[in-house]
Amino acid sequence: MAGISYFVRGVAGEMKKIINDPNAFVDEALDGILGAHPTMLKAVSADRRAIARADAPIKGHVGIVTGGGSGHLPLFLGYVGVGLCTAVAVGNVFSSPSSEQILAATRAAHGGTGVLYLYGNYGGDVMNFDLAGELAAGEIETDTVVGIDDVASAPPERSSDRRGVAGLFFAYKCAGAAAESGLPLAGVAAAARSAAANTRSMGVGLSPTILPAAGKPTFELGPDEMEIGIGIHGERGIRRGRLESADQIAGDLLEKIAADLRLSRGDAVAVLVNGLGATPLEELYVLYRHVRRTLDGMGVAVRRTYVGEFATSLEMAGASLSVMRLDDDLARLLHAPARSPFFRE
Amino acid sequence: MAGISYFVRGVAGEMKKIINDPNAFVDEALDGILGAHPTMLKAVSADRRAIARADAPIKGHVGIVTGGGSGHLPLFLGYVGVGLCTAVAVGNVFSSPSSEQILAATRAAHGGTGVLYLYGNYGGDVMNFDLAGELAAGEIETDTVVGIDDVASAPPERSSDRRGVAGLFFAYKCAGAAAESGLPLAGVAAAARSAAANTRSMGVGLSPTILPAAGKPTFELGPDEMEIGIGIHGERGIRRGRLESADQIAGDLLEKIAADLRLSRGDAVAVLVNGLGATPLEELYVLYRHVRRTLDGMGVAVRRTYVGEFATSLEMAGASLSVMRLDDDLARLLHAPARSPFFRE
Amino acid sequence: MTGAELRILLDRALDLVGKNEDELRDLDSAIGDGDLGITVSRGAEAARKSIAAMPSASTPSEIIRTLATTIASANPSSFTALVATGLLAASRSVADRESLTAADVLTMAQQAVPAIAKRGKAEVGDKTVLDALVPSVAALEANTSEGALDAMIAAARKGIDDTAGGVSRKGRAAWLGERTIGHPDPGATAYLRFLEALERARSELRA
Amino acid sequence: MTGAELRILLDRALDLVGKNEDELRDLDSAIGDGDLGITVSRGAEAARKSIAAMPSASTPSEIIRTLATTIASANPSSFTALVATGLLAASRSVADRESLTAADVLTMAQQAVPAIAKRGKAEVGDKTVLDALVPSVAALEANTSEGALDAMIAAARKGIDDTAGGVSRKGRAAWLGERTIGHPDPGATAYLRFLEALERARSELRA
Ligand SMILES: Nc1ncnc2c1ncn2[C@@H]1O[C@H](COP(=O)(O)OP(=O)(O)O)[C@@H](O)[C@H]1O
Ligand SMILES: Nc1ncnc2c1ncn2[C@@H]1O[C@H](COP(=O)(O)OP(=O)(O)O)[C@@H](O)[C@H]1O
Ligand SMILES: [Mg+2]
Ligand SMILES: [Mg+2]
Ligand SMILES: [Mg+2]
Ligand SMILES: [Mg+2]
Repeated sequence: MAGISYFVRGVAGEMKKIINDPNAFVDEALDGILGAHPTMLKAVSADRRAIARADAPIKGHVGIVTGGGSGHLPLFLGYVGVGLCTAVAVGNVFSSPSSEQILAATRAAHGGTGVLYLYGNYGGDVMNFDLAGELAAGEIETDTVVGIDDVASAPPERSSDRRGVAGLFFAYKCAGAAAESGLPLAGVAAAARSAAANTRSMGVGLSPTILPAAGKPTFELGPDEMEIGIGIHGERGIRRGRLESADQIAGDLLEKIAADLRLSRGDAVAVLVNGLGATPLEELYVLYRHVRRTLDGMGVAVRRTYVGEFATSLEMAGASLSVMRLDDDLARLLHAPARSPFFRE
Repeated sequence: MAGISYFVRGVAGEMKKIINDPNAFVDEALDGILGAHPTMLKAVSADRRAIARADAPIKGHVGIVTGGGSGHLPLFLGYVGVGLCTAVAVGNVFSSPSSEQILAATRAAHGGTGVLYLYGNYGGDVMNFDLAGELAAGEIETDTVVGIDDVASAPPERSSDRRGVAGLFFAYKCAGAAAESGLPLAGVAAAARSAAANTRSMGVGLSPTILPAAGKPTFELGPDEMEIGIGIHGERGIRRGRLESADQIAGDLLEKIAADLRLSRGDAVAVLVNGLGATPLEELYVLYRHVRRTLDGMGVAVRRTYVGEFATSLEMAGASLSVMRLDDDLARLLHAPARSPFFRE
Repeated sequence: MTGAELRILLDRALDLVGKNEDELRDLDSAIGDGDLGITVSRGAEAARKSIAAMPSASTPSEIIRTLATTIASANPSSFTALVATGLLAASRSVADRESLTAADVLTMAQQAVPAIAKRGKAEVGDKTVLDALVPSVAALEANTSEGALDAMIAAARKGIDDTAGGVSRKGRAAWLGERTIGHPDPGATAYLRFLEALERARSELRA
Repeated sequence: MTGAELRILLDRALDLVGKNEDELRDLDSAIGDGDLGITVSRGAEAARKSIAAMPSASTPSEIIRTLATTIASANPSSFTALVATGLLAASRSVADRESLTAADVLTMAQQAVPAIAKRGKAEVGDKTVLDALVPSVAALEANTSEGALDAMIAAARKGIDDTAGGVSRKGRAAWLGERTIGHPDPGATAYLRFLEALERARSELRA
């Protein structure tokens, strides 16, 4: 059975946004967030683009700084909190933050024992984080781990070129728990690295998204097409095909991920089914259902399940699957308490 | 400044769903949910359409049963948990559950001290809950409170005809806390009634939604139009107008709500900005920003803030605002702990 | 009419009424959510099965009760809650009867109507199933003899036609307000089709 | 060239380069996210302000450092990180100079190039700003006399033209793969426009 694509007269090709000045979109959203959660978050730069948990820096604890473009909530800002990241630098929609903003976040996160940079592998972000790290050098020790979970973005032999998508959540959760437990920078970085190394993701896009300031879609898709392996900015995936059924999509994504992770009978995993924006929660659970059945059939134990929006692409329709293979350490770190305005464990 | 409507070539009027057989959509989503959260939820009828928190019934505690059509997650099932509802009856998309399913939920929720029916004011739901209550009569004492928070759905003099929308969340939270504290049925019903009486909501729709089984949009909107006062099934609102800016929309919604609630300087409130499905979280915070500023200016204290998806309409684009006026009791109940797979306080 | 006779009649009438699925879907699509066709066809199908599975000694009251609960569950909706409510009231009113007389049928109808009106908090003129039901029961009151069913059908049809030009005031259709003008009420039509199915089933069985 | 002279030159060149906003937006729209026009125009505008606000005794190194940090912050992106990286390296290489000689300018360029390549992990041929930068600096090495800037411009333009037919291998454009064939690199074009702006500013100031 194929998936279903409906044609709607009267809504032809429109995408409507509830915004004011498109150029003020990010700053107004941040203003709303800071106003809504004053006990949990605070701005730590004059332009309010560097934001830290309210009690940062935590003396003696390693700081974790993340960042990236806007339009992906709860990524990245949503993972600043207790047991998660310490601070974030917020870029414009789908654009890197500046090295200055990252530096401000770094200073706010530094509790005396260094800072881990933990973010997704995108050119602009990498360059600006690297530059910030150089600017901080001497003052603050930094290390860097980038999320490279998107199996569709490069073949295994070039896995370090892969992009970071929703699976970054697992790295945040594990590194955040490690930092909260008081581990030194090397230990926090090792937790992040282990989480990242054991995580794979892949997504499918059903509709594009529009950048508020640019006003044009990030890509175009035929009326009954989907993009398999799409990135969270609408990056091209592995192939474009006819929209398939939920079970086929779930099966395709899991197959790629399981092969890349070399999942085998007896493994334990955490599963994250992530919505890219417009796709209803009900559909995410329909996907999860097939993923779960398939893993059960493979003899892979699902120890933790997350279903919802963890890394979005504005109003894009679609979903992604992330799987992290668990060892005892990762299982313990994943289970640790965490609390931000957007996530609670 | 007006809001922005973008025209996208190549996505003309399509709406794509990640599903299998449209007629199996609800049961497959439930299967996914039950599989994902076995420690928190359990099916309590053979058709698995009646679902209760895993530890139900709670001996000596009043049960709270809710229910309604599917397609609104986290409403209704998402509010079954500790400090929330005890059980739910799940209908087809946008359709009432049956009286049998409600009866099964009622029996599963009954801890010996009766059951409160708490749901939104929709004809089919009211008839089926009433019928279920009659079927349970003699066996289980029931009382009923319906959510009627949507100010756009009827004028103040016919407020009991109003529909229940996202503001139902406040009633769940307060009644759930009351039940968890061991209050008798009359006390739990009083908490629900007080929450409902002090809550008003209003929404704006930017795009329609498509029922998986029907395959046609619930309504049609022009390319730069919005429906002000829309219901969560796409019910017509107060007026249809040009898409406005976020600040204008927020101002309009708040004005109606504040007038109907007779909010005045010195009042304390909880605010909920709810996304209807496709609208990004960033946009919800842009709305919240203006609501918050306006309330601050009115001298109304915002004691609690909720921003996110609490009551959706599949993939509809749009948002709603709900405000509950707080007294000491409601503030305390709202603050109490709660835990479900979809909500944690 | 004995339980056995009632079962045969209902089985045939339910089979016939299910064939109106497309019409009812279209009527409900126009001013509702389009599910009434499925509600009626699935409900009828499920009811035939449940009734067939009942012990052969079941009383008319038991059969009608099974009809009620099965329809209520097959594809739940507003209409099924109303139908179940009416049928349960009807079933209760003849609980002690082994066999139904014409007077019993009238009693059943007279019990069902106010139960349905109360359940729906509706009145005649709200453009609901009541606008076919109420005049048809009035016709039955006036004439419990042979031609009663034809009179009921005529009255129901007239009730539907008379209200089609008005505004729906209850249920999902009420959300559309003025846009319902000119559309006949789907639930009332479903009731009319059931009366027609009964009439045809009766003729067939007699022949 | 003293700090005071450098400020005047940069002020005019930055003013001129900002006028390429539309062209750069279109180029970046074709194979990127379309923000390069704004990045360059806002960056240039902000840099003019910051430099104007500096003490009059500022050294060339300080001025170039301010240029770097201002551009990095005005509208952050990949390109600004690269530009800032190159300018910071250049600034450091002349930290002790009160005034710049032609040899100093060459040193600055020679320091900037590897810093940028390292930052971007890119090579010549990846169809990035390096494909204009590297040949233009080679032209400067070959000729630090009067006509150097013209030679740099010609080399940069040739580098862009020579790579337009290839595939973008770095940054956002690389996501589009084959679809980038035929499109000149936006960042390289921005660099070319800056060289042209410098050349025009210099002629104007001489006249
Ligand atoms: N409150 C009411 N009172 C009486 N009849 C009603 C009421 N609400 C709906 N109906 C009847 O039910 C029919 C619609 O049934 P159905 O399709 O099951 O509704 P829904 O799909 O909205 O639950 C209407 O045409 C009308 O005859
Ligand atoms: N890794 C890289 N190495 C060298 N140059 C790069 C790299 N990535 C991008 N660029 C240059 O930056 C230009 C795009 O700049 P910009 O629009 O700021 O990028 P983005 O919007 O993707 O952050 C490209 O045309 C290219 O010249
Ligand atoms: Mg950019
Ligand atoms: Mg229905
Ligand atoms: Mg219907
Ligand atoms: Mg760009």
